[in-house]
Amino acid sequence: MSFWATLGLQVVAVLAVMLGLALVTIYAELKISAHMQSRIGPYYAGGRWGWAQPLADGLKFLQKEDLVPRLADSTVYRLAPYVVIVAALAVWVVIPFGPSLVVRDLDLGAFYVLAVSSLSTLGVLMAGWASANKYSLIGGLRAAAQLIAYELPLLLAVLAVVVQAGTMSLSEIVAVQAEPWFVVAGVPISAPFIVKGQIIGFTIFMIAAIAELSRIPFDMPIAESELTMGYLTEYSGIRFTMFFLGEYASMVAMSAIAATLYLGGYALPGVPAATLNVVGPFVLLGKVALLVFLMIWFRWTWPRLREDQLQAMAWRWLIPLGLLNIVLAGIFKVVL
Amino acid sequence: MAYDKSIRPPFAGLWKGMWATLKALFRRPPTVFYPEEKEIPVPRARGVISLDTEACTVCMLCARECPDWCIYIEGHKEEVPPSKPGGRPRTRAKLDRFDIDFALCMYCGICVEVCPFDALFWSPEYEYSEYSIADLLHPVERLTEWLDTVPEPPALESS
Amino acid sequence: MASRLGAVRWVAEFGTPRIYVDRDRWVETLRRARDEEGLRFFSWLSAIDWAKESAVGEGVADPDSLEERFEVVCRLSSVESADAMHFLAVVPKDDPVIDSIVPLFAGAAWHEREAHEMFGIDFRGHPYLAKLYLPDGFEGHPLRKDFPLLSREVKPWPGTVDVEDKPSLENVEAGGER
Amino acid sequence: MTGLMHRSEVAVSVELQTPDMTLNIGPQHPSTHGVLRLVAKVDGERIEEVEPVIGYMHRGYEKLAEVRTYAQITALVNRIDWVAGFASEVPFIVAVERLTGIEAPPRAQWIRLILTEMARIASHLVFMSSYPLELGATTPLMWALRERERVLDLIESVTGGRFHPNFNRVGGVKPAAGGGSKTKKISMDLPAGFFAQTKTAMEKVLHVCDELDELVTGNEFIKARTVGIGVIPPDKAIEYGLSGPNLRASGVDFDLRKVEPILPYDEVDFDVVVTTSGDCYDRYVCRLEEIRQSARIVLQAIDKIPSGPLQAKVPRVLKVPEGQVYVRHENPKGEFGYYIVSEGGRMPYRLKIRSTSFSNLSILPWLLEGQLVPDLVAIMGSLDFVLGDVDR
Repeated sequence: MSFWATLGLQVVAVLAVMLGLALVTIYAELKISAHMQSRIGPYYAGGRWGWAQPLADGLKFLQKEDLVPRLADSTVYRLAPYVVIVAALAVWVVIPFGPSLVVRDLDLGAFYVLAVSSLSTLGVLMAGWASANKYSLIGGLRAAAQLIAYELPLLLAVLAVVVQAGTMSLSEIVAVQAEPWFVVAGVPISAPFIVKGQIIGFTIFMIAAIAELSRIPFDMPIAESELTMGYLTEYSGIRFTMFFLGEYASMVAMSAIAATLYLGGYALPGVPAATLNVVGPFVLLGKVALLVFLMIWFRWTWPRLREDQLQAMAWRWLIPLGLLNIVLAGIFKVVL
Repeated sequence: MAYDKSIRPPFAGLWKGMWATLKALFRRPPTVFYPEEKEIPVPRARGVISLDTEACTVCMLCARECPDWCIYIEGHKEEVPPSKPGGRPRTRAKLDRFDIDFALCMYCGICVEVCPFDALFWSPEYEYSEYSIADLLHPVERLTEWLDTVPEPPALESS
Repeated sequence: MASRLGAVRWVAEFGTPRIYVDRDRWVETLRRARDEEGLRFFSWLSAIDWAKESAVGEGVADPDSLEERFEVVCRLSSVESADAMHFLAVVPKDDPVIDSIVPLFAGAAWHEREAHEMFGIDFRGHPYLAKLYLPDGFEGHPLRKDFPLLSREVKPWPGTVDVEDKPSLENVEAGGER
Repeated sequence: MTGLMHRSEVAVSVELQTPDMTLNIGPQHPSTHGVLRLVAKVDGERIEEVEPVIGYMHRGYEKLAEVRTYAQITALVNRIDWVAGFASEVPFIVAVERLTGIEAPPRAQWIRLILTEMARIASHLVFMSSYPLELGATTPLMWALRERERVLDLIESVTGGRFHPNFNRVGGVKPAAGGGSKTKKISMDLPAGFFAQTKTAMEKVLHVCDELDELVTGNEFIKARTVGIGVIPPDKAIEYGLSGPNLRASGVDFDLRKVEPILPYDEVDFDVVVTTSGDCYDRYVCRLEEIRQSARIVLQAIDKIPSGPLQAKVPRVLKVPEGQVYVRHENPKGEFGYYIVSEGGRMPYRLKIRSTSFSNLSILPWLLEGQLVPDLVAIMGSLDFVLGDVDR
């Protein structure tokens, strides 16, 4: 296969996976939230259980007029959703679904993931600024402040994993976790990093990831009861759909990163390495589903914090903890 | 009081809430699937006003007592031939128009209450929405249709 | 107690004294009621238009007893017991001015603004006597008795029928009530 | 603030001074509960001053009442605070009863008491649902409204209306379905099964209170957002005429049901809920506990309700004599009262409505000064106002 054909195939594959997963996540959120709230949720679209509701919503949004406020900075306003969705998309490039199922195995995978995932906040800031709406502006600035506050703990948490794994390539990080840890009765047992001392790191990563995804309890950039959806206020139609899809795609992507870094990625103790190219994607998706469920569960249980409380939490607690965690990771690397 | 603000284990409240929503996830929702199954309103429910034209004597009490003047009645007097030969011809009020503007109606029920001839009743029927506000002015034909849906009054709590 | 507060006259009706004071002594009386009688809770403030001509409603039983005047009513009550008093001050229609009690009760600010726009009474010393409910540019004072209630003027009385004449007040009364 | 700063910091802050922004919150905004508009001058997210603009829902009840008979006004007044429609009918009817010298028979009074407390539960459950929503928690909304539905169903089964019962009549409660010879026989007494259903509903209401305790009351994030936020000291609360749970949360033990009952509250056993700190959290807790107390009252009342007629003897044409009377009652939101000036005749000469939310909301400019925009939402929500009640 030629280079371009392969590339095209990969792009299509990533797009399909991302959009598919985003739609499934949206459906899961609709259904789970409904049942947590003594509701049924979508029921009619698509016949059984309303499975086609996200599609129907998407189609409905596509028919809507794509409005641009008169005073908006039109170019930036139009560009912003693409930035968000590209950021969510680009993460998938380095996520390994199996030993050889990875689009590009970058040596600096962990670094790349962090860099790209924070790009979406740039899109949010663009949207907030360009909308020419005060609520949007406040929302965009909150998102930017949040990014600065949470990029550091995120980085520190990932750094600890990198220290412990001794590599920045995500494929190799998974491979390290799949290595036998100790042998019980002749059976080699492997363990993901969350077991091998990274529980603090995992917690920090998840908190920071939720903050970066601006989901409850850290959804201040959107905050519908304060800012009437913040940076999304002026968006409609297809551009709103892109934000919406991007949000859920980022959620899945972040979960995939967390699963790869802390939960052993596509590897599962007990699953033979030879079958991982087939079973691996499902193992990874299972772990992603778990994390996504956790995020949905948080969202429909907890209220929103305040921006300054979030900042205080990041700077006072998460960053010192993250630093401590790196030290611990060094110790674990020597001991374990 | 039950609400102390003392220090508890860290984030106990957060986990408690998570447990509560998790329990709710597996509970049966009380949803009624509206167009397919319908809730039966209580017999006293003030859904819509129905009219018994036979009983109405065009006395105008309801129209006058209505707080927002949403009942429009027109009528005329009619000579009724004597019931038996040689009797006196009687005059009777005949109803020409009885419209209720349900866009204005505030469902207070005063018209039903003041009607001295049992011509107005509450029906719990509620599915009479219209696309245009003007269509909510329901004429006498529609008001009489609802007469069949007037339920039996409920039994009373023995006191 | 009423004389202690400087009442012109007072009436006790349904357990609550109504104390009429001179409008020059309005603020002073309320202050003394608050400080000396323990009526610390500001309940409400409004006004009554005792105009003869009434564009709406039934008018009053004895029109000759009325003058061209407003009465500003304020109710203070206690937060320890059921004690309460109504304070009334007469404000003539041609000079509708009375002192503001906002310095005494901060909560009176909105009530005075409401009375200002609804009756056209000026509250001297009010920090911000702007319209509260009505839109900018609204003319007239809706709760004055000479202000017509448009919805009732525009819409014809639906009780007309050729069976009988348009009902007068009397025949509505005769059959109207249970 | 400046006093604590180092000199160099002051210099920086002066240099970086940014122009204030005017933020228009409302009239269409998710957390203004309808059409309230707040013109806030903000410096970043810090509010410097705020001016509430009300009147978008002003329906002019006081003027409308001047051209309506007392029976017609009863249908109007339950629309003032529609969240607790029944509770706003009672003081009006009692005021007319005082003027005419008619007293409602005991059974009618107890029915009024039961339905008033149910209205209180319904109203507080709306607060329980909307307040966490303003703080970002969506699930309590559905849970609280789920149980509120039962209470509304009960009110409907008795009165025929869920929100606007129009069930009180001068001298009692609506005795019969209509005025005709046939409908006169249809008594509007409590329908069969009402007591049993009430028991179940109250159990469910108490259960949802416990659920809300689990989900909301103990939640650290809720506490972080509400404890110490929007503190109203008792003297300020009194000065602004705050009443109801807003006043009691500030530590003022004042409940009209105890002080000046117009319904047989002295025959039931209940506690007045008073909390001390006057912050948003206490206002929340106060209301939650009041739901429990109301459920307690209802459960006692269905055991104690006497039998008898629903309405006292009332003349066919009700002539209200001259007089001025003010009757107030503990509405779910606080002191709710009607000042009726009667000059005789079938209509009041003047009706002044002392609506609770109007006074409760007037403290907002004082309370919001110097707060953050997210706290604005938390504070505004904690005052539990209904715009229909503010604007009348």
